This record gives sequence, C-alpha cells and structure tokens, in this order.
Amino acid sequence: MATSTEGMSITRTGETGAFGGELLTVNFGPHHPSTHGVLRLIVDLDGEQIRSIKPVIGYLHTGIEKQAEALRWQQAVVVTDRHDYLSPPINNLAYALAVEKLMGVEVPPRAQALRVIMSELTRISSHLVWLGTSGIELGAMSILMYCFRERDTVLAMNEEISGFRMHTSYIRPGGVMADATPRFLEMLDRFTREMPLHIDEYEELLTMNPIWRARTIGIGRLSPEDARVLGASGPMIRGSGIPWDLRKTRPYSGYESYDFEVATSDACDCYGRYLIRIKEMREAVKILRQALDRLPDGPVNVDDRKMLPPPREELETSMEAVIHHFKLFTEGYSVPPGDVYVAVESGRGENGCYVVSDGTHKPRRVKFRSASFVNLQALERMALNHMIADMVAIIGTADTVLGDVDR
Amino acid sequence: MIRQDLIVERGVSAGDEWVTVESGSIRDALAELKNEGFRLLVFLTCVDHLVDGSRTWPARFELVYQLRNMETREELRVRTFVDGDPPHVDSVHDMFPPANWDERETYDLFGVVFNDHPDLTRILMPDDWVGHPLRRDYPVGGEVVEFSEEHERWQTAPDRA
Amino acid sequence: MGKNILTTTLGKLIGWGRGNSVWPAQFGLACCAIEMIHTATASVDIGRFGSEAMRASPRQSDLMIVSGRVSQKMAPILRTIYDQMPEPKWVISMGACASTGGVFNNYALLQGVDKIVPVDVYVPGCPPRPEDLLNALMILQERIKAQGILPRT
Amino acid sequence: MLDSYVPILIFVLIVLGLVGALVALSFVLGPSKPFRRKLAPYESGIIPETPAMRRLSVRFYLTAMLFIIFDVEAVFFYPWAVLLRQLKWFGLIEMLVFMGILLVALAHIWRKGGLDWE
Repeated sequence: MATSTEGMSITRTGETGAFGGELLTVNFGPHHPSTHGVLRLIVDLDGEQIRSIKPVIGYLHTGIEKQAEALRWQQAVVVTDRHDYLSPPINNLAYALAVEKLMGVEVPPRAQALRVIMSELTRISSHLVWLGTSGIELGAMSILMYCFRERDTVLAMNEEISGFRMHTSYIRPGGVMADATPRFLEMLDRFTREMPLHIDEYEELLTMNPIWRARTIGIGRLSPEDARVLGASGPMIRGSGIPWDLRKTRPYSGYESYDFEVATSDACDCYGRYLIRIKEMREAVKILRQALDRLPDGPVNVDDRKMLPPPREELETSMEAVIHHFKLFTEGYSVPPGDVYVAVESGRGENGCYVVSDGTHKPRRVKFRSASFVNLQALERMALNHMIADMVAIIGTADTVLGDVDR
Repeated sequence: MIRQDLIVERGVSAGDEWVTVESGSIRDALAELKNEGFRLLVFLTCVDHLVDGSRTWPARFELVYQLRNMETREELRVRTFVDGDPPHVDSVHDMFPPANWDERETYDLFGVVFNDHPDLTRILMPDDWVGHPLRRDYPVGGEVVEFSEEHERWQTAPDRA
Repeated sequence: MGKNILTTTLGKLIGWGRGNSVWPAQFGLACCAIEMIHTATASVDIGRFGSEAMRASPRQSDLMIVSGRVSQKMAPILRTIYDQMPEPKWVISMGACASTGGVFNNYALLQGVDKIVPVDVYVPGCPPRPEDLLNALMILQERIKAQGILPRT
Repeated sequence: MLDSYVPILIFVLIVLGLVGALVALSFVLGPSKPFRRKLAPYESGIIPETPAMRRLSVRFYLTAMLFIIFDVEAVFFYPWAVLLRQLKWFGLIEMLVFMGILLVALAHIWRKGGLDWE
C-alpha cells in the first residue's frame, strides 16, 4: 500500500505577513467537519487573513471511470449512481441519454415525464443536504433537522418507486426501471402541496436572520467575468447574474414543455446563491406539480428487445423472448461505435457524460464532466484575503461533493 | 469556421459536431475557435485506443476538447491524436483556465505530458503512485474474485488477454 | 485486579457508563456519511443511545464510524486518525465499500478498512439504512457492556 | 468571625475531593497506551513536520490589551453593585465618573480604528 508521506506532511513557509507576523501554513485537512467531504486545503494565513490556498484533492478517488470500462453497458448504471452521491438519478439520466443517443433510440413520453420527476426530486433532496450542512457549519443548528426531515420524505418516495433510498439506479438506457406505483403518485401529490410550506419555514429561519446575513452577504464574491472564464455552472454562474440553465438553454428529456423560471441573482455572493437554491426548490416543486398533472400513460420502456429484457410472462410462450433474455443477461447488448456528450443540469451545475463506444459490449471510455471539479477551481479566486472563518461559508456555497470531484 | 488547412477530418457523431486537428497545431485551432465565440472549454479528456477494432486510429491516444459557445449554444468537439511514450502536446491552460486541472488529471490518469503547464503533478492519485491507471494496458486491479470466469483476464492487460 | 464480587460489579458499572456514552468521530467519507447524518437527525435519533455528540476531533471520540469508501490516498490518513484516538476505542465499518470495497473492485480503493484498522462491527448495505447503523451501534453497546474493566496497558 | 467562612471551606473541600476522585479513578481504571504517533499534533489527519509556533501578527496583541482593560473595568462593578444600597448617591456618581473616563478611552480607540480588524 503506497504510504506516501511526501504529499502528506506540510512545511511551514517563513515569509512575513502584513503586520510583521509570519505566515502560518495551516492544513484544512481531509478529515474536517466543514469541507463537505474529504477536501484538503493548504492555507497560508497572515493572522486570520488567507494569503494563499492550495486545494489538494483525490482523497475519495474511486476509479469510477475505470470501473465503468470493466462493466457491461447496462451494468455501468450502478456505477454512475455513486460518483455524485447527492443526485444519483441525475447522473443516471446523463449516462442513459448518452447511450440512447448513441443507439439512436427515443424513450416513450411517460418515461420522459418520470425521469423529469425523479430529477426534480433529486434536485430538492440535494439542495436540502446543502442547506442543512451549510447552515450547521455557520452555526444554524436547527435548519439541519428541518431539512433532513423533508429529505426523509423524498427518500421514502425514492424507496417507493425504485426500492432504494439513495442510489436508485432508476433511470436506465432504454427507459426506467419500473412504472410509478399509485402510492408513489399519492405521496408525490401530498409532497408537492406540503413542500412550499416547509420552504417558507426555512426562509423564516434564515433569510432575515441577522447572523446568517452577516456571514453570507459580501462573502465569496465571484464576478460575472470570473464565473464565465472559470467555466462555473449551476448556482455558481447563476449567482453572478448569467441565466445559464441547461434545462432551458439545451433542453433534454422533455424539459421544454414545462414552464418554470431560471433562478438568477446578480448579488454574486453567498447570500445570492442561497436565495437561488431556495428559489430553485420552489421551481422544482412547480415542475413536479405540472409533471404529475400531465403524466402521460403508456409504456415506460423502449420495446427494443436488443436493449431490454422481454416481460416475464412472454418467456413461457415465445422462443425469441428466451433467446433475447439469455443473450442480454450473458453478454449484454453492444452499442454502435461512436462518441457522444450529453450534459444535464444537476443541483451543483452541469453534470455531463461523455461516452465512447467501440462496438463491443463494454464501453471504451466513460468520462463524467463533474460540476464540482470545475466549481472548486473558483474557490481560490473567491476566498483570497477573506478571513479563515469565511472560508467555511465559501466552501459551503460552492456546494462541492467530493465524490463528484474525485470520481 | 476555422482555417481549412488545420482540419484533418470533420464529421458528426450521434448529433455532435467534431473536428480533427493535427496535434502540433492544437493551440492555433483553439485560439481561432475562441475568437469565434467558443469561449467555454466544457471538458478535456483522453481516450486510449489500444486494441480498438472499431476503426483504424491514426495514433493510440486521442485528446478530446469539448468547446461551447454560450451565446449561440453551439458545441464543437476538437480531437487530436498523439503518440509516443510519454505523448506530448501543448498546454492550453492560459486560454481556458478550467483546462488547468483537466490537464493535470489527464496527465495523472493517462500519462499525457502537457508542455509548459505550470504545475503538472498528480491530482487524483497519491503522489508516489506508479503507472497511469486509465490506460487500457493497466489492469483493473483490486482483488481477484475467486471462481469468476474472468479470474485470469482480470489481472492481465487486455491485449494479452 | 482479581475477579471478585467487587470488581465484577465495578466492571458492570464501567461497562454501563462506557456503553451508553459512545461518542463517534465525524469520519464522513462518501454516500454513507449522508446516511450517517440521517441517523443523527430527528427521524432516527442516535441521540437516544448517547452517541449524538459527533466529535470533529479524534481526541474526544471513542468510536470511529468509517462511513464511505477508503481510497489508497486516504488510507494513511485514516490510520493516523485511528492512532490519535484515545483508548478504549472501537470501529464500525459502515457500508459495503468500507467493509469489502463494495461495488468498486479496482486499483483505487482499499478493499475493506479492516486491512488497516481492527473493526468491531460491520454494517452491510450500500448505503445502509439509518436503522442498520443504529442496530450496529446497539450490538457494539452490548459488547462494550460485556467488556468491563480493561487491562491497564 | 471566621465561622462565616466555613460553608466556603466545605464547598472547596467537596469540589477538590470529587474532582480528585474522578481523575484518579479514570487514571486507574482507563487503559492508556501512549506512543509517539498518538501524541503527535492533530491537524486533520496530516502529521506536520515543523511546529506551529510562529510569530503572530501584532493585531492579536492589540485586541488582547483592549479586552483586558474593559474586563478589569467590569470586575470593579461587582463589589460596587453589592454595596450600592449603602453607598447611595455618592456610589452612583462615583461609578458614573469612573465609567465616563473609560468611555472616553473607548471612543478614542474606536475613532483611531483600533477595533476594526483589517
């Protein structure tokens, strides 16, 4: 096992700070309660002011892209769940859309609506985790309990429709795993009515809270030019006044048929991004409402026998079904050669999936374009000359998930 | 769009436009595209075409630059093929800041050296890791699963499997 | 100290004290960490079992819940944190990735955290439900209560 | 005269006895296995090679001094508050004068910018 000590230890540089004190090199290390995962920042401090930041990542590198190359096309869905573990269905959607584009297959409208429902539910649950953990880092203890109470209802819905709380693997190339059960639709209906009231509770807790406003207004300033140059996406770029939302600019999976607003604010700081995420949760509930009211009926999977196993009862009667079933579960299907890039809007920003196929039954290369990996690079520009305590608010507002960064 | 002499090949794959460029002139091509409005580098990665029968590849490593024009919402994929051990290509971190970490990751996982990159060190793997994991001749590793039919192949490189 | 009526009752008292106040170190790595937070919040309250105070520093914690996948780069750091925890200390390996490498059998992950730290309770699941983690904690509490007085050195 | 201090003596004895017993018990019953790596400073999992003792910037010293001045001022309030009923008007005016002087000092520091951190 590589016990590298070189990259681990830190040496204290000796330059002098502004008021004669020496720069203290502090390790905002991998095991830290407020880094939203195993992020490590080597920070040079002059008193309490940050003079330089050097992010060190890779402490959660799981080799997901190598694992996807060793699995078959339908098996790789399981791996896509786990790199951005706060929005698993959205990762599945990126991978599924990419494979379907390569196969030249179109998913029936009911499956598209169910995919939109699961994506919006995941966006809400991802924002709830962000709000809860960012709040508790800045001292707002009770917001965590409120947020995770609602997140439990979302996870109960995930479990109802796919049998799994977090990594649902619900969205697959060729459609979705199973149709929505009536109980799921009833839970979703109650959720869309109650959630706006809960969001009002969060707003009462934080929006006018003087401590919260003092800790977030004017902190983590990212100018529109910086956001555009650094390639930030999601609330990071919308927080700087650029209304770039992939669901509007490059719509996918039927998003153009829902009307919702893109939450932007030109405050360019943590408070602006907090308001954006709260508004995004309200917009997500509006989309869920529309999707539920206009849920088309029909099949939920493509009826392409090469891609998806035939229904169980057909196995007794038709011989082709048995052959398809056997071939699918021994070798899996093969995708025509080519490469494609599909980008979807996750809670953090643009989560894309670049898939290269060489015609065999295993992908040649699966590259996940992760929003957190790019937004983390904006951290250095936002946090310079801030206090070390504001560093916590800035890491929080970047909403990086370290599984997504390290893949 | 960009000067004809730079383009080696052009095509559309599953709805995405792509252009192949000589590996030596990657900087000029990207500079030109940037002036035309493709200011955002969505991602940069590498694909290893060892033992890839789907097409005859000019070289083993294919570097992929995905560019996007935020105003007209167009996307263009620029490819270039490099070879050699280790393969060398010019860095574009000054034109596209996001490329800084992408290039470090591509160096870390594929071993592609980007000339005059400010800090070309490993970003994901431990600093003293040997080998570049995402190359096709690097075994998937992990523990050998007993009684699995890929018991032997799991450890050996694909071309000797 | 020999085994007599005094030490066994004292042992039971100490075991009861230790068992009901196991403070976990906040060692959140990946997806299981989110489920660990769920265990600590109101719906499945770990506070009823004395483990609500998730300490950030290893100095004040006596249980390390390894929640998530341990990569090769994180392994020496996990071992350092385990060393820096005061005695007596226990380890719960939460989730398939921590216990056996889980879904990822590849170069990047440590195939099971018991390769570097002695593990007391394994929790299956990917990620396990909050109730599973609670069950593991209760199993650990029974084991702690049975330990009684530990040898001095 | 001394017997009015007996409760305080009993209180001190109980405190010392309890704390002493607890520490001794935990020292005797708890296992302890110190070794170099465990005693190394904890910095988020990384063992630093060089000590963290560096020359601090002078602002900390300024803030510390300000705190001490106004903390000592607060200490003088306690005996004054206890005896305020006997001191009647004289005590009140005396304390206001005392506070006035310190308020002038605070205003001077505030205007000179000693309080803001940048």
